[in-house]
Amino acid sequence: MPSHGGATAKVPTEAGAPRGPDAYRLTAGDNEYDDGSLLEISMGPQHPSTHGVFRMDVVLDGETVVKLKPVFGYLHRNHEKIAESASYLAAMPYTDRLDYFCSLTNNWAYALAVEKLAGLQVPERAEFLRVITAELTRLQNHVCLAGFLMQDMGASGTPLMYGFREREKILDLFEALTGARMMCNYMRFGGCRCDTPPGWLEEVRKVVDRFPRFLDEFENLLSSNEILMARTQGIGVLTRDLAINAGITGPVLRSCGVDYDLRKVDGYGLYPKFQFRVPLGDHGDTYDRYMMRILEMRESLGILRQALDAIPEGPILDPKSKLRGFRPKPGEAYGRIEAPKGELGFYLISDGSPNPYRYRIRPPSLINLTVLEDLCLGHNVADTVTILGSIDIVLGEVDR
Amino acid sequence: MNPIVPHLIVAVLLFAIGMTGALARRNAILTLVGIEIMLNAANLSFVVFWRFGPNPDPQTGLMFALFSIAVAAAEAAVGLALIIVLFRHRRTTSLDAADSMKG
Amino acid sequence: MSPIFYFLAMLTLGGAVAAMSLRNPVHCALSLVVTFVGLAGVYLGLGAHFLGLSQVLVYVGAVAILLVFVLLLTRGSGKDEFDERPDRWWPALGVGGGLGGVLIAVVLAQPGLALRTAPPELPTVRALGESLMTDFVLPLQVVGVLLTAALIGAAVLALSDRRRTPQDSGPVTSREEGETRR
Amino acid sequence: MAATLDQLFVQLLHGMTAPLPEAIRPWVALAISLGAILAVFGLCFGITTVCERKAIARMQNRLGPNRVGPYGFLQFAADGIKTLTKEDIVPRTADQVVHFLAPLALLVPVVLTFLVLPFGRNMTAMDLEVGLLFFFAAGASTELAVFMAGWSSRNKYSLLGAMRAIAQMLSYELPFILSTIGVVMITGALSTTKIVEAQAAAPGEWLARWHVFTPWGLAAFLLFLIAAFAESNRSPFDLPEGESEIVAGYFIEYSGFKFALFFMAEYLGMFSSSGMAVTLFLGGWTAPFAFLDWVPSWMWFFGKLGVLIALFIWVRGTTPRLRMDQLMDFAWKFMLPLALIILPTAAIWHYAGRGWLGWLVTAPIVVGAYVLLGRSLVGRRRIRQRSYRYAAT
Amino acid sequence: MLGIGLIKGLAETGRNFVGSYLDPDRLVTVEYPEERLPVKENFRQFPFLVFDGEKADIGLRCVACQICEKECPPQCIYIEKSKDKKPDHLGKPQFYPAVFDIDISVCMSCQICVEVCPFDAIKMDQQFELSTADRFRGLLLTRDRLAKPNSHFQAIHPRDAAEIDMRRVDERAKAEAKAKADAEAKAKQATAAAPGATKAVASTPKPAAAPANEGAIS
Amino acid sequence: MAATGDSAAGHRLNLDPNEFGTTSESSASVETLEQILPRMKVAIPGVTFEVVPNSAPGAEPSWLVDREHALSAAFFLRDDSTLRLDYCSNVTGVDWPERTIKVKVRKGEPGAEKEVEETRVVPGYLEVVYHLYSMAAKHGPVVLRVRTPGRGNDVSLPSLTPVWRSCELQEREVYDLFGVHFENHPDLRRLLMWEGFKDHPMRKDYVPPDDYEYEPTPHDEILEKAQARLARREASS
Repeated sequence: MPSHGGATAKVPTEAGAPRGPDAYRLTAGDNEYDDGSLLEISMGPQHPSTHGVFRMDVVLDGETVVKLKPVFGYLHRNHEKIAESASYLAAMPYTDRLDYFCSLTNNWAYALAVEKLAGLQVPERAEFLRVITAELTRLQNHVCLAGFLMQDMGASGTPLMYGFREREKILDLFEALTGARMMCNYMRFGGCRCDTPPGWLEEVRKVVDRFPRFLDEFENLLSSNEILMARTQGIGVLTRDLAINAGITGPVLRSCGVDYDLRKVDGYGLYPKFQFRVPLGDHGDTYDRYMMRILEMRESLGILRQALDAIPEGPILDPKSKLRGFRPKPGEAYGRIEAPKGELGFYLISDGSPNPYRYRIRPPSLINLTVLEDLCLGHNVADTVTILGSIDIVLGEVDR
Repeated sequence: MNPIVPHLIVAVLLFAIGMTGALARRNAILTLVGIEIMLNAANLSFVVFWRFGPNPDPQTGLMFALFSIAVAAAEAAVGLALIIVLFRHRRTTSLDAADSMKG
Repeated sequence: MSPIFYFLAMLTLGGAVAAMSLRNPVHCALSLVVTFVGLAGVYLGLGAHFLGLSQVLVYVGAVAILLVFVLLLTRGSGKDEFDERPDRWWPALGVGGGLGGVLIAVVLAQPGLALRTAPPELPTVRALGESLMTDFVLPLQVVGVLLTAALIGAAVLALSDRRRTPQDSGPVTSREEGETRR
Repeated sequence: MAATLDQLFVQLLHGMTAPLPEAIRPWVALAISLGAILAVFGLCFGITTVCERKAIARMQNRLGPNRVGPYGFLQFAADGIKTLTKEDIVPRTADQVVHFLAPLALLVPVVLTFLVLPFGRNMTAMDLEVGLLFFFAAGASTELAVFMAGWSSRNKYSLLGAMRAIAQMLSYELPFILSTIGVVMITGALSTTKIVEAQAAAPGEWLARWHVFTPWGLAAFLLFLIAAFAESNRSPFDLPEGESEIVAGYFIEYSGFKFALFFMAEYLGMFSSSGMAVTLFLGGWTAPFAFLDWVPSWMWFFGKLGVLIALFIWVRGTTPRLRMDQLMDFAWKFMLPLALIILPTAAIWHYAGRGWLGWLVTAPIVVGAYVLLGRSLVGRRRIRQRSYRYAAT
Repeated sequence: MLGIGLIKGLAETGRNFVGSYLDPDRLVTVEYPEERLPVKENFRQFPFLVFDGEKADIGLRCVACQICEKECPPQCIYIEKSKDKKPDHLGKPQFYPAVFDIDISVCMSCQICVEVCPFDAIKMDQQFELSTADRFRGLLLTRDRLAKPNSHFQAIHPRDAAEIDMRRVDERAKAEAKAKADAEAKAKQATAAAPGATKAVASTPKPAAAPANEGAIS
Repeated sequence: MAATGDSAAGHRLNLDPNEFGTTSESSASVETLEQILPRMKVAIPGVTFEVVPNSAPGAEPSWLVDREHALSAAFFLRDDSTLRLDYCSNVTGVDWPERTIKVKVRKGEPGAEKEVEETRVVPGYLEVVYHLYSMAAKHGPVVLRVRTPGRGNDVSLPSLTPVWRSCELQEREVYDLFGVHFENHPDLRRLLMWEGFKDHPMRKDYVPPDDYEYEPTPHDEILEKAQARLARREASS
């Protein structure tokens, strides 16, 4: 019975072992599926749970996933090519559109890469502002992620709305600081675009002070919910070795117990100055991935409090940086930060012209999707939805 | 007219239809359907005789039909399980395919 | 006889004919449901309320569902059997028709079929239950045993030989042990 | 006055049918009752959709519909007009006849279930001796309609939804029926009217004898309610629809008025099973306390119904959805054994004199069975709260 | 025990249900057309062109240098530089944009044109209700639709405007002082050379008073 | 930002601690290329290594490996006990079209050399850059470069997916956008563009089609181009 072996046999046992070409065969024209016992469905690009225009070609045996192929590119706009034909500065607003939930961290990663390329220094106040905005971004991303995950589990939108309620307050802060709620376009090479409006830091403190209450509510509602635990525990288990080998980063990586947080490892920005802990999971399943986000939010709040206490006055832009006629010397640089979704890197090659010669984004969402099939095989079709939700992708970044 | 007659004719016709189908159809599931129809025809005659028959016992006919329904349910369950097993071995539910003893 | 009876009879017989002659097995199963419902109506008309409703509950609610479920499970089971053996229909029709004809002749040839003129006193559910527990206790037990045996038998038969073992994930041991929350 | 109000609708029906000849009078009465049921519960359906949207919106800290009519309460009318005037799209490959019949086959049995519900004193449309059986028989037919809808659409998602729906409804049918057997045993009747009457306060008693006030009754009530959630495909058992997994399940290919019929059938199913829960466990139209007897009986019924509907809405606003295998596990490994344990418990309650002794004996059995079954259900999958560690730095 | 987490969740949603009636922190919804949030000062929507003085066709600060056109990431700005020079509202002859179009169906509100403009001529507007039935012409803002007075800028971005006005006044004062010094030097030369050149000296300081006033208003 | 010296031989693997001020534990694994290279030569006979300098202030030089030995070099880098570069963060394609550079060359008779400026043609090639880090030892990056012999349509490189699964999608992307075929890649299909798309858009000589934007914007050269193309097509048909 050839069709029955699929469910368990295809789960790769050895982490990182290259899988044979058979594992990549799609079903069309396969005799194996001719008897009709397997069901091939295309989840996406208009499926409600694919977080945008993602598509998975899934082969089901009953409701068990036998094969799953992600299909990308529905949102592809060749961002890299656009950036290579525009000036360094002109690429900055485009980075907002990568992971449109976290425009500020995208800004930061790009600014960091350019600063490495051109040797710019960032004034201390700007670094503080970067940390504050990045951690706020992390908060609102994780809040929404948890909400979306529950939405994928069919929770009628309640956790999602709670997440959006809190996100709204953070977006108000972004709007007051940067002028836009989502497409912030705030950071510049060697600093930030503008200083805080009067009273902004107090507003941030208010939001930060109220946030723990919300997190407690969220955990009351969800973390101990039996249905949530049953739906997520032991589902989509990612092993440590596979995670490292497949280049998984961010909370997904840490949920399988790998201590690798770029804020600690690279210590970029001012993160070495702050006290915070890196939560680690032991199981690498969907529940751990969810809990990593909840715990990281609590740590982010700690960082925010420290930053708000310590932020100095001062300039916010490197005097060496210039907006017009910015031409870094030839060379290359790879800058990376710990974005909410994982390691976001920018690789730039300059040939001395005003446009980057090569502009490359290392999108965490795309690379975290490498293991999607490994996580889903043998699980129920409903679980693929939660697994995808727990990986946390944004299609703007996956397809670029 | 004696009201028992039309009821019995319905039962007879039902039985004949079920029998024809059970003999003609090759799909094991549909053969089972034919058998169910025949059982129902029998049930109907039980009820008819209970209702119009001279038997003083008020409930025997009903009881018979009731037990018959229960047995029919059991029969359907086992029969369908057998069909599933057959399908699993032969990838078909056609009775013509089940012509050898060893699965 | 009331027109309702004739209507129900037509429904029943029509459903049965459709169930035995339609090409699509799912259509057959659905027509069978019509037969069951029609019969239930006939039972109700005869005053056997409990039996009629049991008929709906068991046949429509369980047997028909089971049928379509098995149809779905064995879907794609190949070609329509009509294409294979159209010739089987004639002998089958002959047997069925012959039997039906003989039986109808027998029924019609009995003018003196005994008839209870007064309708029997309709049994209450309580009376039914009591007689089940007294006069018919042995058959009840036997049916119970039969049903249990059938249930177990069906489960054993249908139980698949492949069983998905949930991947068990032991805790990943890690060298760096930090503090524990909660 | 109170008695008039109580029997208002009964008298009304009587007055309408009195001039008719004897032979057709019950049939006309039945038709009028059916019309009244359709009208009342159709309106209830509309109001419930609005209330549900508003309530869930408030749970989610939103405002909910607020544009049509005062506080948005005419939203259902706007929705109705919209669905009525929308184009009815039938897939070209669909099985046209079955596709057309499915919504009707779903709605008719659901409406029939209302016939045996006692809405008030003397207010049962069809006072059958086997009313409960009628309810379950009619309810069981809806599964087939769901299958018809899913299968005839020729859509893989809808087929998955239909398979899920059948498996789910078939599995929950058992605890659904078994949980009521205790009531039947205690009251000794299948007639809904008699069941309600058995729960009224006896003369001299201040508290009614609702079955929910007994240990086995409470457990059976909860089981019945959970099974009712599953039977009416409501969250957290809305897997057949599962919009995040299989898009909309069995009615994915329905649009316009047919879609509205599915929607309506779901809500009517919810009403009828809640109504049955009220009848069986919450004393139907009886007042909880003897001194409240002056309130018209139908008000009690609809009040209790409203409370249960609110519970349905509340749960929907809170819980995520189960997965298919968990749903099955829950039905077969938790609810079915518990329902089977409750049956003898009810018998013990009866023979222990229905008093403090009954409480003493039966309550531990019910609670113990609940805890043990729950633990085995959760423990086998190793579902538990976890603790987390932090990287040492 | 099974069910505790669910009951906790039910309690939480129940609390939110009640809280949404009592706690304004929970019910954050704003019913938009009737109810509006105060627009934040930094809020930006689409760019507009600032002009000084009263008349848009005279006072436009833009000199059609086309830097913004080059830097604009989605290339939504289209400028045609004038062939001739026209006096701006100070009377100084300048190039001006013969055509200045912004296609706001393309514009992504990134503010880069504002940042790169050396003349403070283009700023971000806060008007966001720009929907139109005409997809192409309606969303193409021409120079006349883009031009808005400095007072509008002062109204929507008071802090920036004050800073910029101050700077411009300073620059102008410096320029004036320089011009004056030049003129005086010239006048000295002229008086030395020929009388009757006082006309030119008298005409320059007059318009300079207007923007200074505007700055004072804000 | 402290530049870590111009000599490539002194290139340290880990990031300069002064630069970021943390990661004390990783200082144990500081190793220079000079120390690694002999080991590598032993492990992989015949490998050629070239250090490509980087003149940016960050000064992370990269190692150019010949394509024949790239796979074994990658395995070595991953499995070596000191390096343990178990994490491939980023895979990039870079297109270097043929270009002419001016070099100063000493020419002429020995003893009477003259400095002559000469133009030289550098043949074009495609390059794939891997950024490697170590999660175990928390150091990095090591930048690995592999070059194709030319810029044709069928240039190929060995796939490093067997070494790091993280290359799987990124190599597909490089294949899609640059047209580098990766040998032994388990699933080499286009990633972002659709099947049947002919060109490789990230190459420097890629000409975008003139019909990708059809909406008539008022100053649209593209519209004019598209209309002209349409007119041509109509005229020809």
